[in-house]
Amino acid sequence: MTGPDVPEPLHEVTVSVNGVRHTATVPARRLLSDFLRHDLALTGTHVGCEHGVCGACTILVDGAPMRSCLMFAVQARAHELTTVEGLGTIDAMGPVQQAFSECHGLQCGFCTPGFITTITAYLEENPDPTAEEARDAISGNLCRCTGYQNIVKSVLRAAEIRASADLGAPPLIDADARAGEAPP
Amino acid sequence: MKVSGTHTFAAPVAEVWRAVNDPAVLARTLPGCESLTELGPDSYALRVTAGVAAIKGTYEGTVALADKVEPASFTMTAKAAGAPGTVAADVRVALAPATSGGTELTYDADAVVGGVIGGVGQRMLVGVTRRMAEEFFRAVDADITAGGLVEVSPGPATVYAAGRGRVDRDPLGDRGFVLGLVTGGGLVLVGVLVGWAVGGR
Amino acid sequence: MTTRQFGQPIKRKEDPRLVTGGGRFLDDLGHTAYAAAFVRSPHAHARILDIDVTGALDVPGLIGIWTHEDLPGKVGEPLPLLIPHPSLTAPVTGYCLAPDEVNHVGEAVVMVVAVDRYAAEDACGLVRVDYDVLPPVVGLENARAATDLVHDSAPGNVAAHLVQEVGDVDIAMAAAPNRLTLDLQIERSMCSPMEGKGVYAVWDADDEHLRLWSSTQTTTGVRAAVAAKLDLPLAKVDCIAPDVGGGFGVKIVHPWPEEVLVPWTARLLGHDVKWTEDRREHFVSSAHERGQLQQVEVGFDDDGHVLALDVRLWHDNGAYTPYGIIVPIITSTQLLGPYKPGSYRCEFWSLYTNTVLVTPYRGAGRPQGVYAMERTMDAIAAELGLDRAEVRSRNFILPEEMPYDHGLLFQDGRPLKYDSGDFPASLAKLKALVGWDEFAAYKEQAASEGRRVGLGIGCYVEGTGVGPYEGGHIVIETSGRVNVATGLTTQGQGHQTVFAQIVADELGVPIENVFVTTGDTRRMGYAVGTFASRAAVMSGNAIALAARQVKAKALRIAAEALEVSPEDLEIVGGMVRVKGAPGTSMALGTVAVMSNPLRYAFDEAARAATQFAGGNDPDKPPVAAGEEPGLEGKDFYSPTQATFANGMHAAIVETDPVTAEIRILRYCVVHDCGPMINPMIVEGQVHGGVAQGVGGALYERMVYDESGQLLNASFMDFLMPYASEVPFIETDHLETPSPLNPLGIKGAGEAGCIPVSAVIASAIEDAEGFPIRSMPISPTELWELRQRHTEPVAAQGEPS
Amino acid sequence: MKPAPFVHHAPTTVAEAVEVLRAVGSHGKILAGGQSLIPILSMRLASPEHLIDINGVAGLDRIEVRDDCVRVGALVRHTQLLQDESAYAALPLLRQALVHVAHPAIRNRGTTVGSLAHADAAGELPSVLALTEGVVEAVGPRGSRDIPASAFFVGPLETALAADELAVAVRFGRFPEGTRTGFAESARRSGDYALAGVALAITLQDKVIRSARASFVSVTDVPDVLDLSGAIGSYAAVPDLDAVADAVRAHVSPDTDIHATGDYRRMLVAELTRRLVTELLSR
Repeated sequence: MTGPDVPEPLHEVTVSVNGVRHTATVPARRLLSDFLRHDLALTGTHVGCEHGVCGACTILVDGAPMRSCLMFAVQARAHELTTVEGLGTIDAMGPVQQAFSECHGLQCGFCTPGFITTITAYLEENPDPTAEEARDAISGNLCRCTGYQNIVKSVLRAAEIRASADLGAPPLIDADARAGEAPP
Repeated sequence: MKVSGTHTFAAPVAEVWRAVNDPAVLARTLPGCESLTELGPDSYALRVTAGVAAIKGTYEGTVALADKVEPASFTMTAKAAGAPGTVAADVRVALAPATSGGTELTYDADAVVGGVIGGVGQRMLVGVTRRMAEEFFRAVDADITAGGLVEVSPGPATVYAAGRGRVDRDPLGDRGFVLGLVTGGGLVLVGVLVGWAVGGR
Repeated sequence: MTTRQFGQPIKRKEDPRLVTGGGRFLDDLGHTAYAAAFVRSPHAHARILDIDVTGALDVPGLIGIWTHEDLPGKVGEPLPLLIPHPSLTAPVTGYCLAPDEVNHVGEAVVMVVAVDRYAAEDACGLVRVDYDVLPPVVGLENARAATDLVHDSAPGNVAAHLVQEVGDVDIAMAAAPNRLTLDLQIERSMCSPMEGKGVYAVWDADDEHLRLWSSTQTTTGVRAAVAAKLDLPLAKVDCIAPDVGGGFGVKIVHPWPEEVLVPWTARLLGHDVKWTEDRREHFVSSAHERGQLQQVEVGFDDDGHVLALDVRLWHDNGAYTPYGIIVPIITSTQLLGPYKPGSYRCEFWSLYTNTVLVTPYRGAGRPQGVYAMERTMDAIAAELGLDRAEVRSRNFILPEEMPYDHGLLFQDGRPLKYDSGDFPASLAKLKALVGWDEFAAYKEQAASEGRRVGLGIGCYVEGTGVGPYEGGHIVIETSGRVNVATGLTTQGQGHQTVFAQIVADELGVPIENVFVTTGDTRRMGYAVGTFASRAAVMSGNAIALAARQVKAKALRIAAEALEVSPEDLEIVGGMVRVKGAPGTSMALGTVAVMSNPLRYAFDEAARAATQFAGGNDPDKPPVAAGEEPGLEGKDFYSPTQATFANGMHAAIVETDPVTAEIRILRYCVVHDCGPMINPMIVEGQVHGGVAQGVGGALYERMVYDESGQLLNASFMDFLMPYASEVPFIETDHLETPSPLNPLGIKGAGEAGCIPVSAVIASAIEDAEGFPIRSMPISPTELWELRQRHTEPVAAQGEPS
Repeated sequence: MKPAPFVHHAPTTVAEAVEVLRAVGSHGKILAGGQSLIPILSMRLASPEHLIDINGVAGLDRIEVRDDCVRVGALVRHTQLLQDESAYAALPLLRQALVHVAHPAIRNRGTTVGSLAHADAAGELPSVLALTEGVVEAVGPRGSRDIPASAFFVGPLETALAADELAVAVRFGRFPEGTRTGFAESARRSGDYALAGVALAITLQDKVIRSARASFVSVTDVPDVLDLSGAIGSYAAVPDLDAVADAVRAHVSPDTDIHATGDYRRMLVAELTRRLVTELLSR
């Protein structure tokens, strides 16, 4: 039993994040988002609402986007987690990261990691979305800065970068014009 | 938040009046009522552990009755506070003979739900409150039918035993959170609950 | 050759870090800090009778609990009134922790510090506060009625009352051949940045030095306020804004109670303390905006020229007025937009309510003013049976009338004088973009298909780049690296990029070599803050001026070394060279070496500057009189008045004939902020603004019940739009330079959201054929409006 | 917004889970997908002392298509069911409804059975269980039992599950041949709880309507089934849409909340039904 004056039992939690195994000792109630951010110092994952609506904390659990604020660290043991840090580096950005940078898909950058994880997983399953599909794909994440237009563009651009054999020199495209496909 | 509703009792008006004005009955029938303590005439302190199965919180508060027009109407004012929030309610209750021979009770509640619960529970407050009121009335009905009406002479600081209440059963499903707020002495109950869930399901 | 960076849509320098998880936001700092949490009032208006913390004392991990009576000296005094104004006759500000009365749900009453936020919340849950609930004042109607008072010191709940008049409105109104009166309403919304507020404090006891990080829009403001509250010398306080996850106005207010209490407890405890605002706290204890009641009386001639405009505003300022009456002042002045009424009077009352305080939210009072003006323009057009764009155009201030002085006092205490703009040209662009003249045919076609569509329009002028000043500081290292600092802060506007663009052009260096720091008082102690679309104008120009100083110095030093006149030199690609003889040159880094005579050589470059390196004139001091060592420059930009950007939006909406659901089919923007430093970033600002505007027009509102409870205090019920709710935004630009500053630029940060409620109201009104007088509007409200205007078409779907 | 302390139990079999439930009584709470529960815990609207995390329980993650039903285990995530082609072939209504459940990231973790046990009148799945006359399989200390949908939903957020019972699976009933189904809802934003919604099944034989039934989202206290067979008429070519709309309006009892009035929802659900009938019959 726990009570107001009894220290909580701790659990040793070992998880695999971005291919690296990490171990930390935490109480059962530690949210996975807090575990990643504060116990493992992987602060790329952000927390915007802690009730599952905003999507800023979205990470990939076995490749599927999930809200890390709606899981406990102790539940992550058997899973392979991917955070934004695992999708590329400054010198070797992943296609979605590169597309966000090219298309001005971010402003303050706080919600961005949640979008990048979400879009990365989406493009795995839908490598060539239309503008409307791209908009739909990001409709579970809130952004207060961009008005989403350049994020839609980034999804389309990321699809092109992925499709291009040579990631270094992708063909110039008109993601800009295509982003306008959506309205009737 | 405004909630109103009606309930038809099998018993005649006088009997319902007595039941709902009897703290002993109330203590037995109020959902989650742990104790009801008389503070003075028509004024009670109460402790309610309301909630569902695992999800339950304890609320402490007071209930007072006023404007009693026997056997037709009264007003009850209740206040309670617990960890997830606060509730204050004014409930107007009217009793009238029903065409069936029983009693038609009409309640009209105006509740303020504060704290976290007030900010996030709006979507389902009304529905659940109405449901809890109904549950309370059914319990009163059963109590009357079972002849459980026992005359008690109330005095200051009298503590009425809590009833069968709802200890083991889960009145509102397993994923909600319920605050059942009540009234003693004469009363009715405003059950205020909040089952809250996010985009998820 | 270096191409000019100004005007190029270059990629942002900050992005590689932010897209790879390398951002450093407030809560990314201080993993070992203690965490603060607060017990907040559940009541809108109540007297605190008793606070009992004993239940919380045994919580494992608890460090400390404080109530108001524990706060010493200035920490326990009221928070500052940041912007006093003579008309603000009954200012009231809150306290760090409420002393004896709470005035809105969410007001902080008890502070808890524990080893982590979990434990802090455990303790908060066990603190018992007894309240005596007082009658709350909620909503403008109740505030006006003043049956109950929020503060005894504010009779009638009036914080401020202000009248400005130009011309004689009564006479002009009486003489006007046509008159209309409109009663309008606009609801509250809030900034709601994705990152809430937060503050992290490190106290160095040995050095008696406080280092403070805050997710703020003004670090110099926070620093000064905290130093004053904690009785610390300014020199012993640093304040730094790390990456900030959006601000939109709410983070310009300071000091928030937490910004005082967190450093105070850090000093008290001798341990780092951090507070990270959670989403619920942001809803009930930060700030809101927008809520106003408006009454417009307008007199006009038969051609639609406005002869007299008489406006009365009732502004809900919430429980306290730390930010003064900036918002209603802006509404009452910027209401005029691109128009020149024959006479104008605006009278407003700023009223207290028992709700979260009201401070600027992106647009800061303009969305309300534009809404009032544009609803009025549509009403005039309807009354006279004229085209809505034509009526607007007839009232425009013309380019040849610039600068145009309205004769009013603006929010910066200076005359409301437009510097530039070409409104007829903007309107022509907008009409072409949206297909204004073709719309009637489209509407008819849609009607024949049983569809209901409407076209709306809204125009605005936005005072941007208000003073008093900002500064720029530039130092060039011997490596050629150019360090730029400005004191104002960044919340996603791309300052590291746009300021680097300016410096790259001014200095002639590759943009890759330019590194910009914002919002760090260690680098620039004098600054105002980021608000009012002022950053590019103020810091952009200050940095340009600083760069010109550095350049002059570099040329002076190089000229001496190259034995030419400074006028014969230019800097290209980081090389100082002789014009027309690029072979004769030296790297800017070398000039930096020469600028700083050294005794010690710490690297190869430094050797050249040491005392035995040769080239010294023994008759002159190493640093000449009037010079300073280093290739460094600093300057400030302080304009006499604001610049005025403008824009016009149009939207086509479709409303479902049965369910009254509202869809934006097209959204068109024409925007004029003068020359654009980085068009990609300007475009992004417009998009984001429009999206917030759409939120405010169709989805967002703060739903208070009559007891002062905020009923939608979560992202589940406060409906910020997702991508699915924001239309594709079509943009066009006009670039009318401002004559007021060296770069000719105007601000662009807020523009996008300013006219959106006006435009959407206009479009829905056009689709439905009855006036829209209250915004935002939801399907359920539109449906009810239809019932009131009895709609045969919708009848089939209505309850029988 | 951080949860209060709790004891985390991670049973690996149903029997263990039930044993824990029995032992902790009403102080325990099942944790499956957690997409509704964890926010409640974080806001401290609830602070159960024990969480029985069933994510490690073997055998609960299966979807079985049977002749008369689609059986969905307690750990089947919405996404898994949504993407299951055989389940879609057997009962298209599942996918038709599941696409409306929140957003993909929530569907990837949230479970279909958890959604039913939550019994939110604004949830999509309860209306599907009702319309398919489905069954909830519950296991508790007293053994196993089947609870039909009609008895399962007792009130808003209230089900017939006892505090010590675990819903291990649900069986969605399949419709007779010739049945067309559809699901429509209207929410303020994509993925939000619907202001109103309707699940519809119309069984046709040749051009004749044999049966038409509907259940609703957000406009009734508990999901129940409205038989529209009488109202709609017999001929698929000319359904009596006005009668359908009238019947729906009479059946529902929506409340007013901060997003819409009860009257609006009543209109809306009647119109959604009317449009869905038209769509189904014109397929």
